[in-house]
Amino acid sequence: MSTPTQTEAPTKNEPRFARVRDLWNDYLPYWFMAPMVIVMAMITFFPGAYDLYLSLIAEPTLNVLNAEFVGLSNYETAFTRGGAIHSFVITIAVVASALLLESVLGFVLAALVAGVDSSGAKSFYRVLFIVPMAVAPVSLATIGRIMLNSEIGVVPYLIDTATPFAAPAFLSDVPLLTVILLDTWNWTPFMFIIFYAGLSSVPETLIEASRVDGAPLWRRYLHVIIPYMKPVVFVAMLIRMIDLFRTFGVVYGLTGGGPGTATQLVSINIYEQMFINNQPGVAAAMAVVYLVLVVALANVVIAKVGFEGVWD
Amino acid sequence: MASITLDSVTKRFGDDESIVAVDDVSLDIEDGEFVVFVGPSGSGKSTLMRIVAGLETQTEGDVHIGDSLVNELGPRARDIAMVFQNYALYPNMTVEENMSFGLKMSTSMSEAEIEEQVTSTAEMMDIGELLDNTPGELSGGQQQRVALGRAIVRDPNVFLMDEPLSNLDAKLRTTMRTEINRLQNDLGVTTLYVTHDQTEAMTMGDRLVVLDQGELQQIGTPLECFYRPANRFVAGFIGSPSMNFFDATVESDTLSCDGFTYELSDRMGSSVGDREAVTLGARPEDIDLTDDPVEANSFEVEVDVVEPMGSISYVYAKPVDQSHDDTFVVEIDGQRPITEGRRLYAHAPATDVHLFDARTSETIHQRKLNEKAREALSQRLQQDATVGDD
Amino acid sequence: MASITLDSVTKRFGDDESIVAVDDVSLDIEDGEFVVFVGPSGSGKSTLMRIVAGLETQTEGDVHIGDSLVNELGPRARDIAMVFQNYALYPNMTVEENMSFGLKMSTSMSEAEIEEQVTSTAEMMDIGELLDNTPGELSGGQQQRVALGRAIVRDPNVFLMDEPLSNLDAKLRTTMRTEINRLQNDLGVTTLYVTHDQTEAMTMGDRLVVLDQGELQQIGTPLECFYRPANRFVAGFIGSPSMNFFDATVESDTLSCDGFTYELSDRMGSSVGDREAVTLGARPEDIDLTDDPVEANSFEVEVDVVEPMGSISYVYAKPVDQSHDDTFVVEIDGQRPITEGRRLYAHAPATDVHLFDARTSETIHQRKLNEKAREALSQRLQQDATVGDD
Amino acid sequence: TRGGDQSGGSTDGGGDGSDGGSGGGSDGGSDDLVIPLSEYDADIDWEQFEGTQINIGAVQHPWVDAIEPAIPVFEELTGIEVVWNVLPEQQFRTKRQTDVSTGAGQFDVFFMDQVVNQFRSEGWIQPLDPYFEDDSMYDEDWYKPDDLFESSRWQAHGGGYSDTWTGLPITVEVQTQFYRTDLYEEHDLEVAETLEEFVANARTIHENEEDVVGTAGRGEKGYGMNIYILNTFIREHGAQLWSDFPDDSGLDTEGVIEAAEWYTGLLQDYGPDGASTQTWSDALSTMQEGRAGHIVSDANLFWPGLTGSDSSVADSVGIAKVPRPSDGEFAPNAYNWQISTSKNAENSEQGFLFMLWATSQPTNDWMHLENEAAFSVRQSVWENDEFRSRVGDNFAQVTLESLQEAAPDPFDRKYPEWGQRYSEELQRAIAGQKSAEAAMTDAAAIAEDIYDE
Amino acid sequence: MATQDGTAESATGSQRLEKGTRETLVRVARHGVLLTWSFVVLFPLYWVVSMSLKPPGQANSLPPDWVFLPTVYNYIQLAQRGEFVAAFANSVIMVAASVVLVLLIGVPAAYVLSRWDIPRERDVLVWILSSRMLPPIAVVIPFFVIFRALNLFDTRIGMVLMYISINLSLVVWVMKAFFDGIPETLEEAARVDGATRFQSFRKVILPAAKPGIFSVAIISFIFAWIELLFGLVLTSFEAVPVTLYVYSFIGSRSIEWGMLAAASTAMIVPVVIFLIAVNKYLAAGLSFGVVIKE
Ligand SMILES: Nc1ncnc2c1ncn2[C@@H]1O[C@H](COP(=O)(O)OP(=O)(O)OP(=O)(O)O)[C@@H](O)[C@H]1O
Ligand SMILES: Nc1ncnc2c1ncn2[C@@H]1O[C@H](COP(=O)(O)OP(=O)(O)OP(=O)(O)O)[C@@H](O)[C@H]1O
Ligand SMILES: [Mg+2]
Ligand SMILES: [Mg+2]
Repeated sequence: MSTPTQTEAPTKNEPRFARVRDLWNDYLPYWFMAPMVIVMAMITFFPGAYDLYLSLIAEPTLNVLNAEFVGLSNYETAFTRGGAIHSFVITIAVVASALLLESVLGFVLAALVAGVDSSGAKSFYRVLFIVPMAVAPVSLATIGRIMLNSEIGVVPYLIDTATPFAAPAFLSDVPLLTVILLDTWNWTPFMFIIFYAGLSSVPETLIEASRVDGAPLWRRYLHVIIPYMKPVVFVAMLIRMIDLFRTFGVVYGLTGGGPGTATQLVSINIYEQMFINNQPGVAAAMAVVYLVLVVALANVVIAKVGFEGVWD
Repeated sequence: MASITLDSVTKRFGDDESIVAVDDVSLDIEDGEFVVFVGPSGSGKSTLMRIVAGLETQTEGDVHIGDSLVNELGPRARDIAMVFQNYALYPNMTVEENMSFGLKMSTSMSEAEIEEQVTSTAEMMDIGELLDNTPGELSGGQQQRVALGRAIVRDPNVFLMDEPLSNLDAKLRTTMRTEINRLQNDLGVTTLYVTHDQTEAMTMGDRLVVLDQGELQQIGTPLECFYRPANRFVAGFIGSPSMNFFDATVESDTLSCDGFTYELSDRMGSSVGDREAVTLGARPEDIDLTDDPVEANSFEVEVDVVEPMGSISYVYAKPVDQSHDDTFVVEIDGQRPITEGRRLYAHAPATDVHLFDARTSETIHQRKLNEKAREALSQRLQQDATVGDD
Repeated sequence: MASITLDSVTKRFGDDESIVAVDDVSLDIEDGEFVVFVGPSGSGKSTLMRIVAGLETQTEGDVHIGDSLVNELGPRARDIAMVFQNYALYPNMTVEENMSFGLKMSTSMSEAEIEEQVTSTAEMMDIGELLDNTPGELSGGQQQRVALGRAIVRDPNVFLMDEPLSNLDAKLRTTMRTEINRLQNDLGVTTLYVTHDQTEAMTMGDRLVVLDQGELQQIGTPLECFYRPANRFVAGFIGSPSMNFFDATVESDTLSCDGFTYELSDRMGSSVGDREAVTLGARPEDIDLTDDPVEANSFEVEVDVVEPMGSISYVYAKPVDQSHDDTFVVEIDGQRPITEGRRLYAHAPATDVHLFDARTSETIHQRKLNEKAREALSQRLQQDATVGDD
Repeated sequence: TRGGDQSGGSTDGGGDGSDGGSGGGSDGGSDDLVIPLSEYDADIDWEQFEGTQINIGAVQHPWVDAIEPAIPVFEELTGIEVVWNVLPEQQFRTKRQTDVSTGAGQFDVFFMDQVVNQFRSEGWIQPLDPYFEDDSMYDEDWYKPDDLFESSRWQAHGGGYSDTWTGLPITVEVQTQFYRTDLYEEHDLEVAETLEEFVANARTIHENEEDVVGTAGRGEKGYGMNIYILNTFIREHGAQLWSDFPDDSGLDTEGVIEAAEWYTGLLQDYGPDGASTQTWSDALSTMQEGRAGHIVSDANLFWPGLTGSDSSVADSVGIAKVPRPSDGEFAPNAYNWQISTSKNAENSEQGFLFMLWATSQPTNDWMHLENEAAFSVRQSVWENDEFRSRVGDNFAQVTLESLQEAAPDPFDRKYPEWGQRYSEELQRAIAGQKSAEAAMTDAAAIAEDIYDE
Repeated sequence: MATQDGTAESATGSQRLEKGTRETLVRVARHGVLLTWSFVVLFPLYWVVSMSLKPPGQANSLPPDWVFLPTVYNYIQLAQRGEFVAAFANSVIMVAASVVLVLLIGVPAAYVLSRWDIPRERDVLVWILSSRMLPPIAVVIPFFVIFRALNLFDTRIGMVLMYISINLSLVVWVMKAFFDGIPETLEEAARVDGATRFQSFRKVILPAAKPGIFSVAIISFIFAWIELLFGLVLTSFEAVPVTLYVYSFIGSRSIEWGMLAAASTAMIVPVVIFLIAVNKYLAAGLSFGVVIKE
């Protein structure tokens, strides 16, 4: 588009507030960006800077002059006693597997729903499949716990009675898997709805071309439809990845990070450092490392996948 | 390679099947034939082609490709290649991948064989050096060639092409037209081709299939459709500018048109029979404009607009006695100076006009052809002229 | 209504401004004139039009509309209406809202006035009964009419139309072409029109602007560009099928082409001067095919392909002595029977050929016109023929 | 986060299902107060802060429900308006910590638990002794501090880590044993007094009853979770945490290891699948649903839940003292909630008056006699016949005897941190990921490492 | 898209099947999978709802009481808790306001990011996304500090701001992608028609982007609606969101299962209502590709 300084001044019917209106329109991108930038600045710089500051001092104080800077010792604590490495590994494992599972499941469901011919059934599935996202984390964790309870939970009961399998003790035997599955239940809807909409943007002729080319169904998706939807897949997965990284409430409510530290995600570790151990510096140090890591990861993903494969 | 037979194919759309896109069309296409579908927008050309491709399932009727009934088969099983109007290149694949995709999907050829075939086809299509580009980096003409190449490399039973050249500029279109013609001749693959373009319709096909509102109007060689139109619709649709039509009432031996009368020749008279109203049709190139009346059927006209086209000009004129404002078109030599507003005499020789039944629109009288043209035409006639040849 | 002046307008794209889309174009368009931009794909037609619209800002040069320099003004301030190639109808508005949007935005007319104007324009465009539909519910032709109606209803200073008819079928295109012509005549609004279509280019514009690779090739009436092309590019671009070109070396009074020689007439000889290499150009309709050699410049050819078009046929032939396979095109009467493979003699009269400098591609010799054509042409000539008229 | 709308002197009592206002207490009161103001006739200037307001940060706890109807009494008495912030424990902790660590001081009075010394050493908690010494605020004769359980007073002094009052205790709970009387009858079992007997009982039920496990108990980690149960058995095995503070955590001593082995073994053998992740609510629900024969040891405050309408075995639950090792001492674990005030609180004095009022004998009596409370920190209540007949003699007697023998855990300033890690280790042991011995040895190392800075 | 895999392909084996049979098979398989997932989705939801309708003591009984006499006791209780109803209303107001505002702030910015050449666009995009990267736990205390300093603590405005901060990055990213798919000629046409830049955005582009807007609206609504931590730390009386109230049924020595389930169910209701209301826009919503058929 042309430069934002090209004026809009009309030659006829000059209204009274023309000057104001011209200012508004001539600098429209600035006006449009400004509120977003202000809000963003507020919600990114301050907490980021605060955490960085906190991670470098011994005792939390808002008075910078009084602060006792201790270098990287909080970071050291985080990575030794704090078990940060373990948490990062666990987190990455959960993020990777849940992301994969939710993406695949979301996509398959979206593709299947898109192919439903009755519009009533389509609407039904569409609404239903989004609802799990709307269950409050506290309800999900608390009621989830009781439903998964080995002794009195309905899920193990159903598995034991209605299937040939024996239910595992979800929270103690397979805690990571349980966390991943619950997150999948909870957040596949997010992927579903975005993929669903994305699917409807694939030009019909492209699909027809691949049918004429003799591609079987799965190859059509793999080679034609998914590549075409790359931007959708990309944005959805990126956002979901970032959200997964900071997953907290449901997991904390479900397992508290246990048994032991089996499900101690970084966010849970940060919480415990902060609110149980009363080590805000260590918590902040972990948060800073975490932020750097995720920003770097996102940057790489956006640069490598986004700008080199999706948006050009 | 295969013949194609459509047997009473009907396709209806809509929840209540109220939109009839294709209406009881039967068609025999021989092995290796090049058939062009023409007709106005919405006449069902694309739908018919998509039914052949298996992308759409006919509501009624049968489709045979080669010896087999393919009603139940998906496109994958029909061994066809299709060129889409908007190319439908896979945007995320390189040209090479675009071209090899079909081979990978539908044959068990080895990588090396595929590569060889793609490369040689690409050379043939003159896109050899574009193999590593993606479609987005190509110009329209190049994309078009890739789309064609993608179809050709498959070496299928049937080519289907839906307005493959419509997005190209005139120059490129001429080049590609010749190229496709040459290719089809070389490969001998049965080809269905949809076009809006008169030149393509006239020059490319062995036969034309003229459709209107889903109904078959005429099947025949291009010249047949041009010189022996089955009805007023075909007469008007084939040829550019269109044939001029004049509604007339029959008064013994004379046609009384708005603005002039036209004396029927004996041959015409017998064609008219006892009809009371007919339509007189004369192509722009068959009407002469003279400074003085030359014949009984001359009538005075006023020139409305002159469109010079270079070697020819189109003159829009209307009979001075006409009660309304419609003009008819005459094609004249491009270097002949005629100014707007001038009065001249128009004359359409009795040998060159067509007559149509005013009610059914059927052709009741065809123009005469000179000996040599008849010879040439009959060489190309694959079925008998439908009506009233002399 | 307003005149438009472009003064050394250049537009470069790309981060490093490496893509020159428009290269130093100067142009004076008079008030009420209908100017058609033609040129191959990527030649900068759209870019130039968008610069006039204010949708793109030129890198260098000035644009005046009427008396005012509009470099700094946005499209809103320029009081123009534009028809986009892809219609760009507002998908969420009805036809009526689409048409009234511009009036609401740019005038202070009352609701009632707007409605009246929209209704009457819609009637004129024959879309009166579609006013409550949304664009998605319309066929291509109807959408096109709405797009045109949306421009017309505005009654702007300038119309800009970027290939407005390219998506229509041949019949509809003819109708709409006439309609636009009539409208522009009636309204007298300065109009810039981009097209790929030869017929549109020849018949619609008062003047043609021929562009190639961002550079202005020629400005002139359609006939001027046809009969007096400024260079080989224009000669080849205007006219369909293209002019045939034969590369030739000059040997005293003879042109030595591949496959035949051509004796220079005196007039041609003086045009050639002391050049060593020239290009001979002859339009398909200016070449005769005869059974026997008729003149010194006749040469034997073999017919390769015949494309019958109805009233005319195109014959692709090549000199029998030629060392390569390229053919040239000859236009013959549609009823003349010529079969493929036949040998004939071709002959391009010395009066009808063009000569181009082989190096610069400039026209060095224009064809002769007969008296009447010259008269007609000179009426329409608005500037002196550029080179070598007799 | 109960809003402040209970305040304002209305008499409808707030809370759910409370019929406060009944009973003789209201006879002499002015306009329908549940407790007559005359009960508060002490040498204290109740009205010195009239017109102010205090904000109480509280945990979702029966104490809140029990005292709410009486709040108008306090408001009438002092002219101080009371607003509440009631949250579940974990959420409350987050909020409390945010409040004190940023110096916001929103809460004038807040619930205090195992973090008392952590908070104290951060300087977030305000010692109450200056108020006790202020004559206008405190009247020892009227308050009768000696009526408070010894252990409660001790805990209010930071579990022995503080010379000053860190807050006033409001509730006390003690570990008791719950068992199914119907199953005991059916299998002809005696209530266990020793750990060995308990295991035998659990085994009998576990092996003979389909769908019923021998015992339910907490396995989930958390400094107030599984180790809260284990600590009883540790003490009963004669071990002591922090035998040498801060150098020897005592977690790897024989007694601790034996206790841990016994508890993990019990849960593994006769507990539910996945016992390592059971929380108190799982244990409670399992018992309520009749799917467990016992709870070996958990808060006596489960009693209402186990015998109330949510329980399908309400009529067949018995309560008894927690078992002890055959060669060990009976030494149950008591746990107090106290209320404290922070350094940054704006209305600490008003807060103190509130604490005093809330824990005073008249208020406490009313809560326990006229309302439905059963967690009195005042011994006199447990001996009160009216109270005993309301809550059941057995429950009261078991609780009283337990409380008299009870010792709370001393929560040192890094208790949350090492306690959390210690509980993680215990959880691992319960889950069978490592032996109890290894777990406790590791826990000891971690705990000592945490102090070794 | 709708028909893309509607017609079965010719696995050689199935070629011989009757067409009708094959279509039925495909349909059965499709609905089989969808119904299976529906069950997976529905069962926990059903369980929560049934829990809320069961009489006390039956909530967790096993084997489950599949048949029971439903009682609305819990809902009546819930409705009688003035605080719950007030917080519910409060949440609806705050979340709705935040959704409106986040769209007002985010959609225009996304438009600019899509249409103008922004210097260092990639960094800007990463920066925007970074607001989503820190766990709320790590930012809530700094926010608490600012909120107290700015007197935003325990105000609805403050909570609305927080909700905006949760969703802004999502809105910007998704809407940018969406605008990318809307042909630029549309607003060029509008500008040539005499619309100002703003008018062309407002009257032409926004309506065309409606599906995307509704889709991000519903997602934003959900994200804000289920938010807990900020509500917990940054409010105490005036601006308490309903999520906190769902917690209030978890006591320290008992959980009111029926009430918890009833409150959880009540919380799903507005989302479902919203979903049904915008359902028709979700069909094409978030479509990153071509929205307009040309
Ligand atoms: N999927 C569909 N649903 C409903 N109607 C359809 C569908 N496809 C085509 N039609 C209708 O069927 C008729 C024939 O359409 P078809 O596309 O075959 O025409 P066409 O001859 O190819 O036209 P064009 O020259 O414009 O491409 C039209 O009226 C069209 O509106
Ligand atoms: N926004 C742009 N950025 C970079 N290059 C551009 C841009 N717009 C146009 N160009 C380039 O400028 C040249 C002229 O483009 P333009 O669209 O004006 O051609 P055109 O004559 O209208 O072609 P067509 O007939 O295909 O519409 C082309 O090479 C094109 O690639
Ligand atoms: Mg079509
Ligand atoms: Mg263009």
